[in-house]
Formats: sequence, structure tokens, C-alpha cells
Amino acid sequence: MGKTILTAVGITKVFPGMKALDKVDFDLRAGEVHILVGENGAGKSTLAKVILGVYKQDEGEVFFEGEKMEVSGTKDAIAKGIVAVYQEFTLIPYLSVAQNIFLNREFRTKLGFIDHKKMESEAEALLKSLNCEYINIKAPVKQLSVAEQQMVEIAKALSYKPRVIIFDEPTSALSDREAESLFAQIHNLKKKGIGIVYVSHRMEEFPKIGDRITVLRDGKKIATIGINDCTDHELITMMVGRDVSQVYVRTQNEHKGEALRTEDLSDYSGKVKGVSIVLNRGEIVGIAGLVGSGRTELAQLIYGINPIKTGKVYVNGREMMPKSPVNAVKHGIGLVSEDRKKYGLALGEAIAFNAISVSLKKIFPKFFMNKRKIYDIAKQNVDQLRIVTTSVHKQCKFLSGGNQQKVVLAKWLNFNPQIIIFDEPTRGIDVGAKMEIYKLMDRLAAEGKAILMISSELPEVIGMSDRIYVMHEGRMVDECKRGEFTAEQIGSRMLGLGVGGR
Amino acid sequence: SAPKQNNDNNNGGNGGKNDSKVEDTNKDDGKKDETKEEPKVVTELPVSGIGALVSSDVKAKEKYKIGYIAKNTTNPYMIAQAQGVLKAGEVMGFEAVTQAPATADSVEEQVKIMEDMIQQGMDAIIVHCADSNGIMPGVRKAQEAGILVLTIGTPAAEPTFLRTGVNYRETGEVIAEEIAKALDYKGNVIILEGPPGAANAIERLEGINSVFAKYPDIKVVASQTANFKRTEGMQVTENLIQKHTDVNAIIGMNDESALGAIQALKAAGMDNVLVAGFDGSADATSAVEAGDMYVTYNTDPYGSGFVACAYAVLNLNDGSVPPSSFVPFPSAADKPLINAETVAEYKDSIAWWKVVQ
Amino acid sequence: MMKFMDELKRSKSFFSLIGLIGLVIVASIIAPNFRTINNMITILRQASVLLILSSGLTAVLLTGGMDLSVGATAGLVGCICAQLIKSGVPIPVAFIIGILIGALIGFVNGLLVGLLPSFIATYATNWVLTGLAVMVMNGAVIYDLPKNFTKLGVGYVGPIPVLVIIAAIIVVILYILLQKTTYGRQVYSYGSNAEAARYSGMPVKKIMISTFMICSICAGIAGMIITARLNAADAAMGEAYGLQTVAAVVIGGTSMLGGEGGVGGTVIGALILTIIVNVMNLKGVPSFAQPMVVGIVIIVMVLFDINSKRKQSQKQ
Amino acid sequence: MNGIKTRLKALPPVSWMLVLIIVIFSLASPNYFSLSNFRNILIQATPLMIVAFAQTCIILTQGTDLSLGAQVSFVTVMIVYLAKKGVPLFASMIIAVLLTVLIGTVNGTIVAKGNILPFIATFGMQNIVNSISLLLTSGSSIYYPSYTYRFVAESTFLFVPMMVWICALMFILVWIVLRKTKFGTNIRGLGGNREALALAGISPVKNLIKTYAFAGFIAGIAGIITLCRVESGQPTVASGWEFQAVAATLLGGTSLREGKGGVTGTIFGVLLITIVKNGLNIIGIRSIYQNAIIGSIVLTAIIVDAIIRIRSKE
Ligand SMILES: Nc1ncnc2c1ncn2[C@@H]1O[C@H](COP(=O)(O)OP(=O)(O)OP(=O)(O)O)[C@@H](O)[C@H]1O
Ligand SMILES: Nc1ncnc2c1ncn2[C@@H]1O[C@H](COP(=O)(O)OP(=O)(O)OP(=O)(O)O)[C@@H](O)[C@H]1O
Ligand SMILES: [Mg+2]
Ligand SMILES: [Mg+2]
Repeated sequence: MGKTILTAVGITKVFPGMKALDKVDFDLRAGEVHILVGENGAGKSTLAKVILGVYKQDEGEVFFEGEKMEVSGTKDAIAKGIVAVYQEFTLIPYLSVAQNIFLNREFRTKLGFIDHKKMESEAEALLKSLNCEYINIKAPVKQLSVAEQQMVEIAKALSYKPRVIIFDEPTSALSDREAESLFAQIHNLKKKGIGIVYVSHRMEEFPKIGDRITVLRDGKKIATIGINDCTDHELITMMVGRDVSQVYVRTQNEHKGEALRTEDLSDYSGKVKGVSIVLNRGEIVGIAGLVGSGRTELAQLIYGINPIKTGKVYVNGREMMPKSPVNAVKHGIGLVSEDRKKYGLALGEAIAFNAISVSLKKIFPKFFMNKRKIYDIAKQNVDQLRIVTTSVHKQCKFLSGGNQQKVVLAKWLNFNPQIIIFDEPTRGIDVGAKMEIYKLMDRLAAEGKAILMISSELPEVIGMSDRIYVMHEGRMVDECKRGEFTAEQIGSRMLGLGVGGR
Repeated sequence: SAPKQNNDNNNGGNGGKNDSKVEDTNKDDGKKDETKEEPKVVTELPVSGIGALVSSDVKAKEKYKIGYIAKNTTNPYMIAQAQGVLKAGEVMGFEAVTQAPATADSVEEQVKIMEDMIQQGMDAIIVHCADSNGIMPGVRKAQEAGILVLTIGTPAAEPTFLRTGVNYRETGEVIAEEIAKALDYKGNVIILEGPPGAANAIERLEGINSVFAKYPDIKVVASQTANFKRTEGMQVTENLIQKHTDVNAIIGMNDESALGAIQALKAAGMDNVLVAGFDGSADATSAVEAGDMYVTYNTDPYGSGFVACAYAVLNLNDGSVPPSSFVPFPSAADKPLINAETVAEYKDSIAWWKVVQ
Repeated sequence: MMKFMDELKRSKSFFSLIGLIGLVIVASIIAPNFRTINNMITILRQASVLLILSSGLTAVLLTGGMDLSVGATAGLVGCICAQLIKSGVPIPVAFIIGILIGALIGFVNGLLVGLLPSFIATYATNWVLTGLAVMVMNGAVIYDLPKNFTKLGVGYVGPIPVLVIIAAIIVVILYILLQKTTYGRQVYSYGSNAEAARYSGMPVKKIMISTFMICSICAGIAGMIITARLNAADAAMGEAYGLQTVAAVVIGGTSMLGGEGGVGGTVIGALILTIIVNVMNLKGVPSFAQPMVVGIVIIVMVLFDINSKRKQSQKQ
Repeated sequence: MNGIKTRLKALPPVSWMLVLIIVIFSLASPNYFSLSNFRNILIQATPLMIVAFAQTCIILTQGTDLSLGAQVSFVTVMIVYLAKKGVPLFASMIIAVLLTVLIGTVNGTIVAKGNILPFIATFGMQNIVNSISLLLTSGSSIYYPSYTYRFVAESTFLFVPMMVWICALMFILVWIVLRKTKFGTNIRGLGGNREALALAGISPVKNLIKTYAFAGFIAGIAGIITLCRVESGQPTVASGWEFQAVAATLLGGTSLREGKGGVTGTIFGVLLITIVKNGLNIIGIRSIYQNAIIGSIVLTAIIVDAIIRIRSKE
């Protein structure tokens, strides 16, 4: 491992009403992967953005190779070769892949016009090095899948020929295969002596690539340790600040009859093909599958977001026509969608209003409403779910990811649906929040609710589900009870291997 | 054939390139000196009566195509004018086509319509210009294509074959005199101007001001735009009578704004203010009848359209030209004032707006 | 009292209110006639039509939509109503038909907005409606309506113009509807994030269409009132109101992005616009210069409003 | 061959509607389908076309510029005003265009730095610019004859009217800016993802201001063209063009979101509006029906276009 190239000393960053970073020190050596972990809202992205110059810190300084960095947007960082793959989408939808990669560093012809040809050939080479030659260089990125877009983001960062590169949750939208080629690339970069900061919630990735880990909690640095110097358990304890012996909580309970059944369900896009599933009261059923296998579409069909092409849905044994979410909600179905910012929350609205958005008519059947009552309900939610906020009037956009997810849950808890579909309920949230969500799901099941859980984290599916369906390219290819299969077996079914089962 | 263009109209760009109807009287191509003769001048008005009573003996020798371009389609005044052209087509035996810009009062669109009419091969185009200057490219193109151009109301910047319609300055003078007389040559007057830039309103205003300038005891206490609109006439009046409680007369630059003023006065309970307007519209007629409006001026769009057609047809028939390039119609000589005395007759037989309904 | 001040400060129209108060103070100083009771009533009367239009439009803007057709709707409904009354239809019936036509226009707008950006859909309907008004009138102007009808526009109840009362009733109804009912909450939710509202099981299409219907109904009522006030109807009478209405709503602090603002602010916005013109007329500001003042006020008010709101929400 | 096919497919649906409308008009009137009428249409379309090019740039940044029409009118007034004061015509033109660039810069600054939505900021500016034009002319038009006008508006070069050449030149300019320059890339970025621009070290504020200034420049050129067509300073000549330009731009496939679209489609949008107006005049539809008909056709075109787009996405 090389010498230290980047140091941040005593960084403090205050956002209106909160301290996102509190005197944090951080350093990065050439050729190492320094992992940054912590709960949602711990300040990881904020630290990364201070280093990059996106945010101006209130205290402290950042040095690159002994030189103090200026804070003037990202210009200085880019000039010094410090780049990032950001947590949020940073591509421009209707520019081509090539144009996006070379944004602000366009190749020019002698006349000063953009040299599209040259950019395309360079971009092609870059993507090839990432094993992504299948991506259409000329297409607007809007036409790419989320995973492909993420690979373009990575290619863009690499195209800077950086000295330091910061990855902020790069794999949350990637499938395993793509993640693997990213890891391979990271190993290459390491060899070239490039310093890498890696932010992620996926602990299974850490040993594959990491060298050192820094843990942040509530904006404070807790520790920096070597990757082999601590166990997962210790790490989690550091992150959440208390001992957590068991991540997955699942109290066995009786299944009390069928709540939801689908027969031969297909949609118009062809992403769901003849799916039949059963969901019982008091049961948690997991759906495993690769990204793009059609799980979200299945959930959306049941919930009435997309029209059904063929097939039927039964609730409590009676057929229902899921024409729209209005109808689904009437039948007691709830959906915690995979993208909370887009579908889960009105980010500009107060926590209180989000929390009652489903149950509005239930709380106020008489058309007129009473704001006091709304605030009271929301206050209960905040206490019960331990949502970290100064007040229920706070707009959701000022909450961290995990807390936002809790508001989404509050919204459904207030409505009290009998069937709840969780689509990636723990995506991009920290272990502490994850565990609280698991506990909640377990409690709901114990209350006799039927729970369908879609997740790309196989350990989560295996840990929480009473029964698991495996989905592959739109079809249910397998089903198993708790403990019947190992992770490897399920994984190979997900890939479409060894199809059989029943 | 004989040159048909009016003599004092040579600078109107009569290129006369490809058409025999209009020939250049300046640039002599020496071809037909022998046929050159003085054009016949129509000394008498080719129509009789005004308003709905207008009629004419003129008949078209061929089925000419005459186009008319109004300023807009929302004003009854314009509609009546188009009706006058259509009626003339019926009576005189030519094909009349009437158009108006889709965007009200857009001169640019009027030019476009002129261009489109040139495509259609009109023999004459009558236009109520939305703007004197702006219409010129269209006028010139039409004249170059050998088409007779006539204007009603607002003239084009350069002379055309004929301009008819009222003399706005004169209308202003007549009404101002009438009001001055009624006020016994002393009092406070508010003027509701027309839309910014509307030539007719500006000329009318000049006429009014020139008359009031003669009477030192008449004071124009406020003069603001009401955009020819009733809403704005009302609103502006409401505001102005807050300040000028001692106003004696209000002159609207058209009936609409004057009627707005009447509404405002009524609401404020000020019923001894004299209100004058222009046009002799239907509503103004009732207002005069009811004693709400003191006087208005019959600007007779219907008759003007009719007159314009008559001159155009005469010229197309045998090249005869009007006595001058501006033949006002109707003029003060036609007794256009509508007041308590004359309103009954006007309403019964003359009113131009009767043709619209 | 403290609580009231707090509530007021938190309310989205706080800054518009400051603007209005400032304007009134300035106006009273520079234009002595401004302070008369008569002038105040005049202002209210003049503001009434704009109030009705802009309160309706507020509902649409709260959903993040735009309705550029309010002026044309007012014009068309006013014309049709006048035609009906002229041809002997009883006034209440004509009034109801007018409201129904307004509702129909709103419904069509709403349907189109399901397909197109509202901005462009309503621009196109505006075009069509303007044309229809011209066709309905056939270029004529209708005048001399029955006294019972024009009373709506020029009559008084005690010292208060009937017009102002109608506007006040509509404003209050809309205020209650949007602030105090579950429907109103749905409108706000939809405006903040339409997708999230849909995923929350709200009848999003209905919400969106209904706001356009509210808006067009208000526009229709406004159109009939303009007719009553003018004692006449012409095809172009609504024209001037279109963008002015938008300006009133936005000056009042309602965000064009949806989910933020309300009828309270709109009342302030409409009053601000009306007062400015009133004062300029009182001061004899030349008519050519008036749009400039209005333009500057729009920009300055919105700048002030948006940027202070931003600071405020960060403080929370 | 295949290339042509894909190119044809890439044309916005409005281009097909255009063909249909031309066929209908040709059948309805013998005067319609003629070279001179098409020349006529192209000339008539030019001013709005250029304004629509400016509007396209603004719409690509997710904005709308409601002051463009006022800017065009302002230019006609300003040039004539200056020329009357003795400034050479050509110099007046340059000054007037510089002033619209300034207006655009102010627009951009208010929008970018003040965080006001473009719709409302430029609506305010529309009022202000209108006022200036009216004050300069005292409300009426001003006349200043010059041969230059006719040279631009009526002469031809290689059988093609000069107006059309200028329009083509403006098209090429805007096309190159959007497609071949960094600035164009940034314009799309402004509409597509402003954060991304900032993160790549590009200033959204500066580029937004530049875009509005660029639109001001184009509007200035449109103003000169318009002046040549109406041969006088007309304070309200172009009022409403900004909205027609928006309609045309959207018809041409540019989206109000995400920086999608471009200036090629805009041509078809403008042609549609112009062709419908021209056709209705030529076949002699009564003017009181025209607005309703034009509006319905534009509405239908927009709806058809939207439906086709939605279908093709599914
Ligand atoms: N622009 C901002 N304005 C106000 N508060 C912010 C802003 N960005 C972040 N925060 C707050 O700062 C805290 C730290 O956020 P940060 O994004 O750094 O967390 P994180 O560790 O990256 O979390 P996650 O795992 O969810 O990405 C959070 O509470 C967040 O709400
Ligand atoms: N409406 C949409 N627009 C754009 N992309 C979408 C849309 N719906 C899904 N996708 C993307 O298409 C791909 C297939 O998604 P799909 O929802 O079918 O997979 P999934 O099995 O639910 O996977 P996961 O939920 O893990 O992403 C994903 O990359 C998804 O993000
Ligand atoms: Mg983060
Ligand atoms: Mg999914």
C-alpha cells in the first residue's frame, strides 16, 4: 500500500437544523480501497461531497498530496484527479452515452466543434474495459436500463484517469455480474496506485475489495480499522452504537388461511408470464430473482399500477380486478414500492401529511379534516418507528434515506392493510434501520397480515421468508419452504439453472 | 386598354409588369401612346343613402373577385363592414371574399392574408388597415401584381387607389363641438383614449383636442387609454372619478369605452355627466335612447364597405377613377350625429348594425 | 396571539401579505384618494372577477398543472349565457347552463392533460375556445341584458357590491375545500408527487380532472359576471384575463410546480395586481408605462417570495 | 436506402399530418398547390420559425420564454427609432440585437440566480419590454423606409427567397450550436440534469444565462426579419408568437422535460401552423370560423402526436 495521498482534517458540515459531519478525520492511501460505512444519514455522502468540493465545509480542511484543496464546486477536485460515482443519477438523459462520459471534456475538431466520432471510439474502449461492450454508445442514456446507466456512470468516472475515485453505493443498482466486473476494475485501479473511497451498505462486498474501513455514526467518526481486524458483528455494533446479536428476526407463527392468490398472471410488457402464487395470512413470502426478472412488475400488477393482460387475482378467495391502486387499497392491499423518492413520498410535504396519505378517507370519513388529529397520529408514528426528526412538520426531503423509508412504512401502518407487498424494503438503508424494518415485518406477520417481500438481497430473503418463490425472466421457476434450500441452490435457480422444482 | 390608376396615385408602386389592368403612367413603355386618354372621373358618389339604406346602380361587367380584409372578427363594426362588401357583391354582381386575421388587429397577419389573396388572383383588395405603415408591404405587392387596393378607415402609409370610410379627425371635431356646445363651453372633460398606436383613435383625439383648444373654459382633466374596450372603459372611469369628482363630460374614443364609462358612472350614481362615443353601435343607440349617452357618431362601416366596392367595380369596368384619393364616407354632410333627436330615425332605418343580426 | 403569529409566519402566503401591506402603505402615501372608502370598494369590485378566476386557477396550479384557457373560457361562457338570456331562457337556468359548460370545458381540459403537458393542452383549448366564442357571437356584441341579470354585476347589497359578495363566497368555498377537506389534502398530495399519490391509492385522474373543472367553473362564473357587469358580451372580453390570472396566483405564493400555496395567497395576489393598476390610474401613470410597472412587480414579488420561502423552509 | 427509411421514421408525426393537410387543401382549391404559394408559405413562416428556434433552445432547458414575441416587436421598434435619430440602419440593427441579447441576459439571470420559474419571470419581462416599445413609439407604429427591407423580404437568390435563406442560416446556426458545441451539450444538460452539470464542473447558472441570451440573439434576428416584412416599427406585431412558438416546438417533438428534442422538428411544427392559416385563407373559409379551425387542427395534431409517442413507448 502506498503513501497517503488524501487527508481530511476536522471536517464539520452543518446543514440547516443538523450537523451532518462533526470534526471528522479521514485519510486515503494510494492503491487502497477505503470503505466508508455507517447508518443512513451518518454523513458518508456528505463527507464524500466535501472532499469533492460539492459542499463547502464549515470547519476543517482537505489536503491532496499535501496541498490544500480549494472549495469552488468540483473544478479543483476534477483538476487534481479526484472524481466520484455519485449515489444519485448524474447522467443527462438525452445525451448519448459517449457525450455523457466526456461531459465538459468534449473532444473537439480543429474547427472547435465537438468530435463525436472520437468521443464514441474512446467511450467504446472504456466500456469494453468494463465488460460492457453491449451498451450502445450512440443511444441516449435515457434508453438504457438502470444497471447500464450505472455502468456508464462508472465509465465516466474512470475516463477522468483519476488519482482518487469515490464510489458512493455503486452496486445498489447492479446485478452480481456487473458488480463483479466493477470489482475487477477496482482491483486494476488499485494496482495502478489509485486511491479508492468506497461507500456501501452491502457488507458481503467488503472483504472482496476493501483494505480499511472507516465507520461513521451521527456525523462522527467512530473508528478506522483494517478490513481483517474486525468481524461483521463488531462492525454492525459500531455502526448502530449498540449490540445487535441477530439481524433477522422471525418468530414462527401459524398461517391462517389464504389471503392472496394469483392465477396465471401476465402483463402486456411481457415481463410477467403466467405467474401463480399464494400468500397466507401470518406468512412472509419472499420472491427471489435477478434484477429485471419481473418481480416489481408482478407487484405492480397485483397492486393495479399496470393493467393485467391475462390471469386473475383473488383476495380472501374472492376474485378482484386490480384496475387501479384505488381498488387494491380498497381490498386491503398495500405496496411499499422500491423507489421511495419517486413513488413512496411527496418529498416536499411534511412528514405528517405523508404519513396519513393512504388513510385520509379512513381517518376523516366525513370529508372535512382536522389538522390537529393528523399531527397527533404522525407524532405517534415518529415515536413508534423512531423516526429521527425535529418535528412532524419537517418536509421529507430533509430526512435521510432510512428515515424516509420509515415514513413510508408509517403511511401503511396507519392504514393497516391486510396484505402488504414490500418491494426492496431495505434498499439503500443502514443496518440499524434494516433491523427495525425486519422486526416490524415480523410483528405484522404475527398480527396475521400476509406479507410478500421482494428483495435482491438473498440473505434477507432467506432470513425472513417462511416460503420463497424464485422468479426468472418473468416466470415463477421454483418454490421452497424455509430451510429447504441453501443460498447457492436458490441462486442457481435465479440464474435459470436447474429449473425443475415443481 | 386605358390606364385605370388614379392620377394622384402614381407612387404606389404600380409596376404593371404583367397585367394589363394597371399600367404605369410614369414610366412610359411607348407601346400605346395613341390609346392613352384621361380616365373618366366619377364625380358623384356612386351610392345613395347611408347605413342600412345604402344602395347603388353600379353593376359589374364581369364576375370580378374582390377581397376584403377586416381588422378582426370580434367587433361588430368589422363584421358590418364585411357585410357591406358582401352585400355589394350581391347587388353589383361580383364575387366577394372576406377575411380577417386570426390574431385580432394583427397587421402582420393582414399582410399574410393579402399575400394569400394575391395567390387567389383577386381583382381588387379592400383592407381596413390595422396599421398604416405595417400594411405597406402587402399593399405594394398587391399593386405590383396589378391588383387595385382600397382602404377603409385607417389609410395605408402611401396613397392607394382609394381611401374611404370616415375622416377620423372630422369625427372628433364634430363630437367635440357637440359636447362643447352642450356644456355651454365650460367644464371638465375626461377622454378615454383608444389602444396605443391605433391611428384612428389618435386622429380622433387630435380632432377633439383641436376643438377644445379653442375653448379656454373647457378643461381636459384626464386622458387615458381604455383600449376601445368596455371593461377597460369602466375600470379606468371608476378609477378616474375617484379623483375627478367634478367631471362634466366623458368622451370615449369609441362606443364600447363610452358604454363602459356609463356603467361606471351609473354605479357611482353620477347621472349628470355627458357621455359621448363614436360608431353608433347597437348598444350605444339604446344608451342614447335611454338618455344614458348624450351623443354618438354613425361611422357606418356597412356603407363604407359598400362605397369602396362601388368605386372598385367602376374602375374595373371602364377605368374610371374617384375624384380624389380620399372620399370620406359618411362625412359630416351626411348628418351622422345620433342624439336624442335623431336616434329614433337612426334606429328605425339607418342603423348599420341591423345588417349584422 | 403568539400562536396565530406563528401560524401566519409558517403559512405560505406570509410574504405575499407583507408585499400587499407594503403596497397599501406606499399607495396611501403617494395617492391621497387611495384611502377613501369609495376607492376601497372600487378596488374590491375591480378585483372580484380576477379573484374568482384566480381562486379557481389556484386549484389547478396546486396540482402542478397550468390552465391557460381561463380567459377564453370566461369569454365563451359569458357569450353563451348572454345569448341564452337574450333568447328568453330564464336567468337562473342560463346561469346553470353556463356553469355546466364551464364544467364541461374543465372536464375536456382535464382529459387532455392526462395525455399532454397541461401548459400546451390548455393553450390549444384556449385557441379553440376563443374561436368558438367568435363563432357563437358571429362577430356581434350582445347588449342590453335584463336588469335582474346585470344586478349581479352592478348591484349593491347595502354598501357592498353584489359582485364582491359573489367573489367572497367563491373564495371562501374554495378555501374551505382546499384547506379543510380530505379532497383538498388529496389535491396537495397530488401536486407534491402525483406518482406517490397514485401509489397511495388516491384516485389521481379524478383529482386532476376535478381541479380543472373547478377552475373552468370559476372561469365560467367569472365570464357571466363580466357580462353582467358590462351589460354586454363580446367574444374577446376574457382575453385580457388569461395571463393576468396566472400572475395573480403566482404572486400569491402558489408554486407552479404544485403542492405549495393556496387560495389565501391568491386573494392577496389578485389584490396586489388590482391595487397597482388602481394606483397607477389615480396617479395618471401613462398607459404605456403601466405594463412595465406590473412586470417589475411580478418579478420582484416572486423573487422575494421564493427566496424568503427557501430560507424559511431551511430554518425548519 | 435503409438510412433514408430510418431518417423518415425519425421525423416527428406532425410531418405526416403536414402532408395530409397539404393534400386536403390542394384538393379544396386549385390555387393552392403552386410553386408561388409554397414560396409564399415559406416566407410567411420565416419570422415565427426563427422565434421558434429560440424557443426550442429555451424549452430544451425546461423553460419557456414568454418575452420572445415582445423582443421581436421591440427590435422592429428600436431599429426604426434609432434610424430615425440618424443612426445608420445597419448599426441600428446591431444595437437592437445587442439589446435583445441584454434582455435575454436579464431573463437568464432572474431565472438562474433568482430561482424564479421561467414562465413567470419571462412573463414579467414581456410586460416590461412591451412597455418600452410602446413608450418609444408613443403607441403607434413608426415608419422608416429603406430599400434594405425589400432586399431581405422580397429578393431571391438562386430562385429561393432571401428570407428563406436567412431562415436556413439560422437553422444551421442553432443546429450546430445544439449538436456540435459544448454550449449545446450544456443546454441539454440544463434540461436533463442540472446537478450533473454542476458536478462535472459546468456552471448551470452561467449556461442558463447564456441560453436566454442566445435566445435573445435569435429573437433579435427574427425582429430584423419581421421589420423587413412590415417595413415599420410595430410595438405589438409579434405578441402571441411566443406561445405559437411553444406549440410549434412541442409539435416538433421537443419535450418540456429532460432536454429531449431538437430544432429540426420545430420546422414542421411552424410549417403546420403556417400552412393551416394560409390554406384556410386560400380556400376562403370565413374568418369567424378560422380561429376555431386552426385551434382544433393544432390541438388534434398535438393529441395525435402525443398518442403516437405514448404508443411507441409501450
Ligand atoms: N443538501 C442537504 N440539505 C440538508 N440536509 C442534508 C443535505 N444533504 C444531506 N443532508 C442531511 O445530512 C445527513 C447526512 O446525509 P448523507 O447523505 O451524508 O448520509 P449518508 O450517510 O450518505 O446516508 P445514506 O446511506 O442514506 O446515503 C442526513 O441527515 C441528511 O438528511
Ligand atoms: N417504468 C420503467 N421505466 C424505466 N425503467 C424501468 C421501469 N420499470 C422497470 N425498469 C427497469 O427495468 C429493469 C427491469 O426491472 P423489473 O422491475 O422488471 O425487475 P425486478 O425483478 O423488479 O428487479 P429489481 O426490482 O430488483 O430492480 C430494471 O432495471 C428496472 O429498474
Ligand atoms: Mg449517501
Ligand atoms: Mg424491482
